[in-house]
Amino acid sequence: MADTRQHTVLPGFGLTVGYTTFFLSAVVLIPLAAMVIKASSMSIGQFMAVLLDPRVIASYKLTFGTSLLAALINSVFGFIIAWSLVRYDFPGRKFLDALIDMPFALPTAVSGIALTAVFAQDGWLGQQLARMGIQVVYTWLGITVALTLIGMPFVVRSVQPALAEVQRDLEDAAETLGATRFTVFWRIIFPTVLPALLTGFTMAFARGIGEYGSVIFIAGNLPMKTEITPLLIVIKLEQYDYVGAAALGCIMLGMSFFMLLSINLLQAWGRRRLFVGKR
Amino acid sequence: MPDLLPVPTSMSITLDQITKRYQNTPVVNDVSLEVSDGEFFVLLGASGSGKSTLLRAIAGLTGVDHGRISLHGRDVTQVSPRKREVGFVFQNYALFKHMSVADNIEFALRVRGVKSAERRARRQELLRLVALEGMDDRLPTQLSGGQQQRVAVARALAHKPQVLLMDEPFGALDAKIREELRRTIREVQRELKISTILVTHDQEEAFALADRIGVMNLGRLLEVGRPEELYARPATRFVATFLGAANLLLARQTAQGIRVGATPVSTMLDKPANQRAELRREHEVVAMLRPEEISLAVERESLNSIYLGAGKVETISFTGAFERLRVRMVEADKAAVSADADAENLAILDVTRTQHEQRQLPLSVGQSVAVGVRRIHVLPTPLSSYSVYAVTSTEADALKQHPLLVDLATRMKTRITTQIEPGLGQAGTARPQQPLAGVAVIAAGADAGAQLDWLLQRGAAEVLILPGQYTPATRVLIHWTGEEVRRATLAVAASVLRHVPAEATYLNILPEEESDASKPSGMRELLDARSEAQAVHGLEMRTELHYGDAAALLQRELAEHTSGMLILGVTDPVDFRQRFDWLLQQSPGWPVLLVFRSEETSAPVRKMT
Amino acid sequence: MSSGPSRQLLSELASRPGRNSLADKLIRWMFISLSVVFLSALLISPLMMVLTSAFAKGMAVYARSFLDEDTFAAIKLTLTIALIVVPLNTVFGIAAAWAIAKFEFRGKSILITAIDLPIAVSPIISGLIYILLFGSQGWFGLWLQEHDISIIFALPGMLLATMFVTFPYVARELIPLMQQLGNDEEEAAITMGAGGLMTFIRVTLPKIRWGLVYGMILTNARAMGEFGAVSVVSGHIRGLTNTMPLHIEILYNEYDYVGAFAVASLLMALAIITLLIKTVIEWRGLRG
Amino acid sequence: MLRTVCLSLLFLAFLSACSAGTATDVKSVQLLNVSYDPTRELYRDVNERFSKQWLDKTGQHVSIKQSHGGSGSQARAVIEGLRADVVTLALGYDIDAIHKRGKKLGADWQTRLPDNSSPYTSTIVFLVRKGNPKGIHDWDDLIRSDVKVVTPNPKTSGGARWNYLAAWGYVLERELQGDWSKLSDPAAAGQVAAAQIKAEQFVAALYRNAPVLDRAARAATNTFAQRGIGDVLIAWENEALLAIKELDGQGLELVAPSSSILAEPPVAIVDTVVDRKGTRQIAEAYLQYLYSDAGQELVAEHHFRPRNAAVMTQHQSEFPAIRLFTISQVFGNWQQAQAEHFADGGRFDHIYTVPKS
Repeated sequence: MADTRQHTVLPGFGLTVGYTTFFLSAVVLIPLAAMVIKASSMSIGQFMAVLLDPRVIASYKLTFGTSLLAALINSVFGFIIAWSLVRYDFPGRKFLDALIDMPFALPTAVSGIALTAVFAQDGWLGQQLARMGIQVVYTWLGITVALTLIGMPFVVRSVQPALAEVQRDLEDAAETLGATRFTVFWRIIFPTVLPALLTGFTMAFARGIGEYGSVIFIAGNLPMKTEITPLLIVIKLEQYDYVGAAALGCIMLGMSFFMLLSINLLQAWGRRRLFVGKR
Repeated sequence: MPDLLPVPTSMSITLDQITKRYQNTPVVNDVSLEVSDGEFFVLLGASGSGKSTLLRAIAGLTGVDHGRISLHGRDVTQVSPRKREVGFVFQNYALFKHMSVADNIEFALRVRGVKSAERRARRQELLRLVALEGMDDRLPTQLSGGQQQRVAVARALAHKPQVLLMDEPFGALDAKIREELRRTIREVQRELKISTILVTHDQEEAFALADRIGVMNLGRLLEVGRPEELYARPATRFVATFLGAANLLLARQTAQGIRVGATPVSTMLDKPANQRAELRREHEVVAMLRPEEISLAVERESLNSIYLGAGKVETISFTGAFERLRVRMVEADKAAVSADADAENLAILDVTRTQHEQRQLPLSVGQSVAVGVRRIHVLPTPLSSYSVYAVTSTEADALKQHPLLVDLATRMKTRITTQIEPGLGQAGTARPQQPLAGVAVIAAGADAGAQLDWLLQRGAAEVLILPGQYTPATRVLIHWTGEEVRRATLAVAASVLRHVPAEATYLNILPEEESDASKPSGMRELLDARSEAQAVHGLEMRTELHYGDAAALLQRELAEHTSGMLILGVTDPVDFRQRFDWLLQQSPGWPVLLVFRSEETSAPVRKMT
Repeated sequence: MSSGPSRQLLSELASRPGRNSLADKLIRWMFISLSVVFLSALLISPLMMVLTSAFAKGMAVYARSFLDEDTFAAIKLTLTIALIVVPLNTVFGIAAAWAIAKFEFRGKSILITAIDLPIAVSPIISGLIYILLFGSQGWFGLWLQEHDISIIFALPGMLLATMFVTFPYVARELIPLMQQLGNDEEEAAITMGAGGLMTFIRVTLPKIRWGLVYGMILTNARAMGEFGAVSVVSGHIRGLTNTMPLHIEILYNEYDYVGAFAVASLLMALAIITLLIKTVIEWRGLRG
Repeated sequence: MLRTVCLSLLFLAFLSACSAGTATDVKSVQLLNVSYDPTRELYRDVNERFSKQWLDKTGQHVSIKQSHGGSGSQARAVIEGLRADVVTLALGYDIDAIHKRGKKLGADWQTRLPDNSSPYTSTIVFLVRKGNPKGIHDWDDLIRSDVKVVTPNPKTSGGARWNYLAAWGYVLERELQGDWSKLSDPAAAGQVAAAQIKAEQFVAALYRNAPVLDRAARAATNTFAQRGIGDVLIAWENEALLAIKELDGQGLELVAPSSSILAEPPVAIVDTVVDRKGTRQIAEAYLQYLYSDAGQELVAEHHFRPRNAAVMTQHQSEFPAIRLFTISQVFGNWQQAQAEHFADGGRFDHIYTVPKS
């Protein structure tokens, strides 16, 4: 089915692909290439030294760990939220639905400052948590909270349409066949929504790895403990170590690219699996 | 495969007065039905007729607002779909796309914790049954539409359901595959002897599959019967036209028999005894002529059937096995011919002829022919056509545009004629030659009383009084003032309700002082009325017993509900004018259909003030 | 874009036998309250925090924060950037969506990934790359300096950084939409003799308009709210290259908490307005 | 394809259009002062007074734009092309970097203006909570296990480096009995080495008490005052005095340690920029103004220690008496201090990467 479209009568292939490639190159690819080339002025040894510095490795662990955790939290709660928004009608549903996009729109610095204020030991929620002996701000927990906020819309907005599209017929069919609600969910709905959930998860994860503005306020920034990789890039820059910064940037870029590519392949796979033969 | 057989009982599906509403509008309206064991029942209806909703209600996919559903004697009205043990086949297959064919079919068994060896055996058995052996590991997306639907059928049968429900299972398939799959399903059903209800909008499909067909329209189950019976002797215009082409003609029932136009075409009818009384009353009826029952000849003498009139061939088209002709009746015979609401088609008859007939008498366009009819079926409906009565043409036009009237006429596929009577409502005008035809329609208002008297004087039997303000009726109240008019009122009500998406309630009102003494008889009357409505007219209705003054009670009942219609059987017009004059005054804003019969002979009321 | 369940569906589900069980109600109640609690803790409480801080010293102080000249300049700059970036990215998004949704070609997956890339790239990197390109030490630095053109630490650099960050939103919104809608109508128009542009304007655009507007709204929201990337290339010159998010940080650092959160509340208001527009659009989209 | 080319040209044209260089006008002139965080309030007043004075003197309008941020990142922005006429940063090291990496000013910049080009000085002090509940009086109290210290990250904040060096210098001073000459005396090498080890242990203990390392000095102040984190904030003296004034609701108190470092924030003209723009004259006058009596008075009002002895005496009471040592006394110069302590793999990194024993 791949080549059916090559013979389409639609015009504009050259123009749009050309323009897309040009604009993409000008705004995204060439600048990113500048960074890669900058980093490539190091020798392999120097490059590895930057990458394998214990502080850098500690920051990877923190960044990836908290991003992963936040993405997991978002997968669970994002799914619950999307489910509630799609399947239930309750007062304030529209309000919550509109609010989901808020983290996109709010400056990350404001989110960071506000979250820090809320979760600080004298903050609204921080007080309660402190009573339970949980400290959020300036720990990895705080970073997770900030990344959860940043990544939440990605999961909800991916899952929502997929959930809305699950054919009611499938659920009805399963139910007439004797499946319990749990079975219907686990065997029918979940597998159908899984590609979308994975997409949302990966987007949230990828976004979390790069996040800086909101994290910087709530993270303690203690070397080896609460220092995220983007902060290390900033520190390298402060020391006029452009090459080192570019090297770290390249690693993060590579990770992002890899993750996004896997999402896109995943989506293509999902489409093929579920929709081939229906056209 | 003895283990595939379901446990035999006599009635496997019993529906009792099922009603389902969406936003207060009934989409399934008082449907009762019994499907016996191993029967293949087809629910036939246009889209939006409520047939799919009814099917989903049987499966438990939607709840009902009223009524009971039993499967094999078990009341399942409140049972969740997963415990109803039904098999359901969806129009778009609803296969689980992420599971293989095998997993799809085994789903119901897996859910029930059946062991894998047993599952596999059952799966292979089913795949053989639907002729898909060896497809176990395919994904649904790798199958054609027909194969997918076969898998869906196999899946629905996996857990040995008590009944099989199919919702337009062939809707998404092309003609050839459809036929093939139809055969498969019929075979599977026969082999398993599983009670089946299939929903479709395709009458051909219904004829091909059904042991019995039920036709639904506007949420009501209009008629149920064996295919050939329904085709030959439908009770309603809707079924007559829905099950195939039909020429509907307005005819007159006289003491001598049926007349179409000037031609007496004798009776050829076998009316049930309880309608004999109606036969003696001269009135308008609707006659159905199937196109294949019409014969054509060069001249009247060579017809070997009853002569209907002279006509001219207008178009001829070839459809393979048959030739389809349209024949325009010549001027003289046109007036009383067609019951069609569309004036253009007034004098046109559809005719089909077999190849054999074609060879015997080749015809060409423009040729004059004698038209004969081999068989006429008179519909038992008392509502044949509508005649709007008004003093001026402006009033008549306004009345003709009334939404209820337009709705009724379109849905009944009948016509509305206009009678401008300057003397309407004035006493002393001469009597007409013959009784008025069809239902007389007048506007509610101050003059309505006098106009009603005028009409009654001229032998009107049914009078529809339309208010200016009108919201589509969702509730029809039925009441009669004396037993003499019961049968006629029920017949009229049944006819109306088949064309209005509203719920029917019969009000039996007994005088207050008799309440205790008459209770048993009041209840009996109610039950009698209901069973008669069901048996004779196929009308399902609620019944309510009230005590008090009928006029006052009705007035209160009408005031409580904003949208509705009243069907009132009247025996004594004088008494009616005294007690119910307010009904004619527009005040309730309800359309009122009055049915006048005075004696057991059911002759229309003629005595006047 | 999504909407809630249809009323008819809900009523059918509610009427379904065995549906209104205690367990069902419990799950429903649990899901809704979990959603509400989660969103309250994570989303609503910070927003409330912003609002309470903004109004901590009363309405008058709040209103006075906007009279400041630099605040005004920051608002103006932010709107200017949004006004330039949104149309540019919209045109790009449409072109990209057309190319990707309507045609098959090799490297499509890579192209989609490249378009998505800016979402996943750290804002720090998005700023850094322009420094490496246009900074004094960068590829074009010397040439730019000789011709007296400033890109970074001036409007163009901030535009570029914002454009980078908001790059994928319109395209991301349109690609799946156009893929789903298929080519039939466009092909019909072409066979009827319509030109490419005509086909797009008369056939495609009406179909995708709500998705397009939603993409633009997201782009706009993100463009106005971007902090990290813009911060790197801004130069932080008061009244000149400070956008609202940067100005918020400055005010905050000047211990002017009311001012900082007042500006933040303004951004929130802008976001809410755009989200409201979105809701209205969805509503109209559902009808139309 | 043609359309593509047109569009791209249009885009480039647009880019260049909105970036025309600053036009120089005799009647009005614009200066850009790139400074670090704690000088916002100072330069707001200086700019206002100076432009008024300049207008009176020459009839020329001057509008001075300010840019504030971390000292290091501000220096980097100037190197990368931010067109600052003057830089007023926290450390000489940062201006040195502008010379070395950006070649935007001469190597002799520090000698062009009096007092090492530092028109004002400051030092490092402590801010504690009202009533000093933890009883913090000197550096030694900061390494107590019950004390939480708030200080920014020396990697990203110039002020934080002063904090670090002040603590280090305090220990050296104590160990060497205040005799700085021992540092260059080969005979005392053993004693000095032991002192350096003591100092590193001390600083390590101090940072172990820090729950958070903010990105910049102001962020640290906000953390301490707004979030209520920590028992003591190590801060610039001027920052501490300003914070007490601005945040008087928070209940903060200044504690002066027995000895601290003399911070000399330098100022300089960026040669390449003023020459291109033709603003050298006014830029020089602007920096000179800081040394004038009026300028020094403003400096004192904003809690910086003025260089002018007369002005200093007048404001003596506002500044706590602290024994002060300088960078050059203790660490040689900024280049050496940076390389030894703050570069990657330096002593600061050592504190965090080597597990504490």
